[in-house]
Amino acid sequence: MQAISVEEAIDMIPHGASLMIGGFMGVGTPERLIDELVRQGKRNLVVIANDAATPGRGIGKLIAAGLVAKVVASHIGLNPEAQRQMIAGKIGVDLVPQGTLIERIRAGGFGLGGVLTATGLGTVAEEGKRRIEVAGKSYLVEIALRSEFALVHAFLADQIGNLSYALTARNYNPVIAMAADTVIATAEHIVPVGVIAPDHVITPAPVVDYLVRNT
Amino acid sequence: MQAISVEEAIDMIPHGASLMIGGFMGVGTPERLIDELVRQGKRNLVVIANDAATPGRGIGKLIAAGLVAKVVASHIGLNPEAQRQMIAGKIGVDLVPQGTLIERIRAGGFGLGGVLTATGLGTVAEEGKRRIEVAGKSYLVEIALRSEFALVHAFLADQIGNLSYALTARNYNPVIAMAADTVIATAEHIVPVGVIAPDHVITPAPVVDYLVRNT
Amino acid sequence: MNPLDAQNIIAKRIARELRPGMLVNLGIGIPTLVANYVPNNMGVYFQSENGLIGTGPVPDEGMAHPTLTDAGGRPVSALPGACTFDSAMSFGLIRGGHVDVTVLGGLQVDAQGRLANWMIPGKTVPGMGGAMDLVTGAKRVIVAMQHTAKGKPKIVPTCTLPLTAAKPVNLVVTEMAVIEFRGGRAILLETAPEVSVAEVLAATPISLEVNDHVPKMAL
Amino acid sequence: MNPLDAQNIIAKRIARELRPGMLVNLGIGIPTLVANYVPNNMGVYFQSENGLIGTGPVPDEGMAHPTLTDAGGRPVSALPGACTFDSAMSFGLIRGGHVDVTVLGGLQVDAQGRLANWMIPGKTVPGMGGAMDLVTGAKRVIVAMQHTAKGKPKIVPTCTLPLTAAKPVNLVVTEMAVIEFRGGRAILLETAPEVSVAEVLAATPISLEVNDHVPKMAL
Repeated sequence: MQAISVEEAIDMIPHGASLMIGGFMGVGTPERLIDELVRQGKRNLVVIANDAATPGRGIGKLIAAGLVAKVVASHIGLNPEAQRQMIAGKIGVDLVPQGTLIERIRAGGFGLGGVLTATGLGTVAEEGKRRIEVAGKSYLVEIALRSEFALVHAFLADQIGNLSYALTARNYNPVIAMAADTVIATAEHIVPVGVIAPDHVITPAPVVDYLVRNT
Repeated sequence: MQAISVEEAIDMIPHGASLMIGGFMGVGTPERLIDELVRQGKRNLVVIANDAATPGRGIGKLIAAGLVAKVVASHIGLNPEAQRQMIAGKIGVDLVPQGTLIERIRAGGFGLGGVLTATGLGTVAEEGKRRIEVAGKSYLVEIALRSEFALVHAFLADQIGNLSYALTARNYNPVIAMAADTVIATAEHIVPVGVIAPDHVITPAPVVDYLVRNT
Repeated sequence: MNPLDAQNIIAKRIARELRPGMLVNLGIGIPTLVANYVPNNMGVYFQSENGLIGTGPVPDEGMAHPTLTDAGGRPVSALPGACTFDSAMSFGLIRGGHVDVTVLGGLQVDAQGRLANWMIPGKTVPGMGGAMDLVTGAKRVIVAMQHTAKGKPKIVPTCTLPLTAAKPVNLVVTEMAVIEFRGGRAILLETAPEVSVAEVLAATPISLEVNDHVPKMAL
Repeated sequence: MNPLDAQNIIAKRIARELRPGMLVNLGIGIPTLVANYVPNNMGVYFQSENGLIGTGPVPDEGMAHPTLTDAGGRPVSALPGACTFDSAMSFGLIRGGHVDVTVLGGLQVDAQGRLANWMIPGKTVPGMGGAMDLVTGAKRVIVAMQHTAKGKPKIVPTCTLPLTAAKPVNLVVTEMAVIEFRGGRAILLETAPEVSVAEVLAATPISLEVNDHVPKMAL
């Protein structure tokens, strides 16, 4: 793990990069990284996240700034700007059932090629996918999803990068932290090593590449 | 969740039942449930667990008592009695790579039909399994595993059945707690509701069917 | 009937389906109202799919924390014995059959009990969120919806809107009736207090089985 | 050379492959010795597959807790910054490529670098444990084994024992040599201080690429 500034963190991300971003309706999203993406004007981003949040919050800021080329999410219904851009053809949207999305990301992080799920069978979510029978039941083959970067927000980080999360701000964060080539984390509080008990560490330090310094 | 005695808990389990049992080399195994299985002489058990522990410890006691018809595990190498019974044809043994075993159990508990893994490709672990190509790579289709009962050992249980685990005694316990029709838990300490912080609950109360009273 | 009354009849009737110890997931809209009719001390667990079991009331002013919200991002509190978890676990609970009952809103339900509730093509594309997972994975699926929309039936021979799942739901509760779907059959279980069987049949253009005696909803 | 010396040469040489920040998984046998040659303050993370990163030394008498052990069930302690997790996460780290280096014992390695290390048919059937996952999933796989067993080579044209994975290992370190497997080729990188290239070739019945200059192992 390397400690860096928020400017250095975002400077690493090229235009067109794929980013998994933590958060659920903006709760648990690394807002400092989002704000810096907007400030540096990183364009054509592919964003993989639960949702498009709301205008002015989390991923909503990236969409409002016109920086997003494509969103892979389970819903964008509470962000009218995202819907407008989609209808105008400015932004591509892949809608994925929420449970399928998180399992595809987990598969990417856990070295699985994919998972077999009944969710989406017989619906538009089945389009373009293989069906497989296991023990007499049908499943869709849902393939693993990875990204170049994961932008993670923790509640506590210790000084070597162990992370823990608070309440419903956990959501996608620990899962995406496993599924990207480069993991960049911010934290509400950076604490000395040992402050987070071993049983309470959710993301182990060795998977975190960069921890953004607090100011 | 229902609070019951250890005798009542084991009395529910019929001869021939399939049991997932927590523990890793006996660490984190619900020894009181094991001892009661032996005392009540429940026979022809199918045991799904990481390993066969050692003689005199955990699953080793069930094997020594001749109660096990079949073991699904990743290794039995440190239990000579298990190996003897296997060679004598008294006990069936399905050996499964450890990462595949835990993912198959997780799939069973998380409603997945199975997972795609590269582990075992081109080895004896591939025998009888389907191969599938995803994005130009080969994977084995490893199917979900469930059981009739999960025997779980926690460090803390609260009075409604929320569970947390200690250190390396966690291992298979939270995963099997999701993958069985009936979940029976023991705990080192039973504490009032609220003592385990929401972020530290690993197994949510609603998945625990029975919590064994401490004496 | 005014829509608010209708919604509360539906919510109240569905609340009677819940039992102590059950893990329940409520969708947005009418389903959210169900919690109002479940006593706090009854021992029903409510799951919020953003990663919480044990949602408590909206906190007093100045007492909320930004890390504890409902699935819409609004501040909530947590009851004693609450627990939190990541999204993989949240959907493991849903897809693995650990959720005993889910209550979801509906746009249409077809003669086999198949639900459409996530998309009106050409109008809104909010995304399916967790709806497909809930219908596919929960042990029992209850649809909470008004019987008709602008005078047109919502229980229809074939859904014209995209399906949420191929798997049928178990129960549809409207302000007029309780209808069970079982083995491809649609059975009229109950009618609302002021509603006759004939009125339900007139508003429900599918083949509905009707017993000799159809009880009134107990509310 | 006596076996203990051989094992320590192997372990010492492998320790030089580790860098600060790496997540490392050591198998049983010779691999365990590698940790002896890695300074505590170097910042290498050791994973124990029973669910621990940050294994510390064996605790003093009376200070062990039954819930903190190594993968063999023996008491250990935890270093500051240690973390614990369930078996799904433990193997997620292994299979997802988060383990930078795994060091495993070997029974045989073939000309393509494929390892057999889990079973001697008709003799022991301990089970593969985590070996198949480690070889398949870790970013880099190093085999730590003696060059020969009872005078017979362990690096062989074709394994007679069941393979651990079809995927080749990256490096084999013995008390005689360091051999890299890359793109189907086997390359002699180094020899032990007292060992000649000719001696290695004589004990290694596969096609081994030899550069003009083969350095000695730095130990």
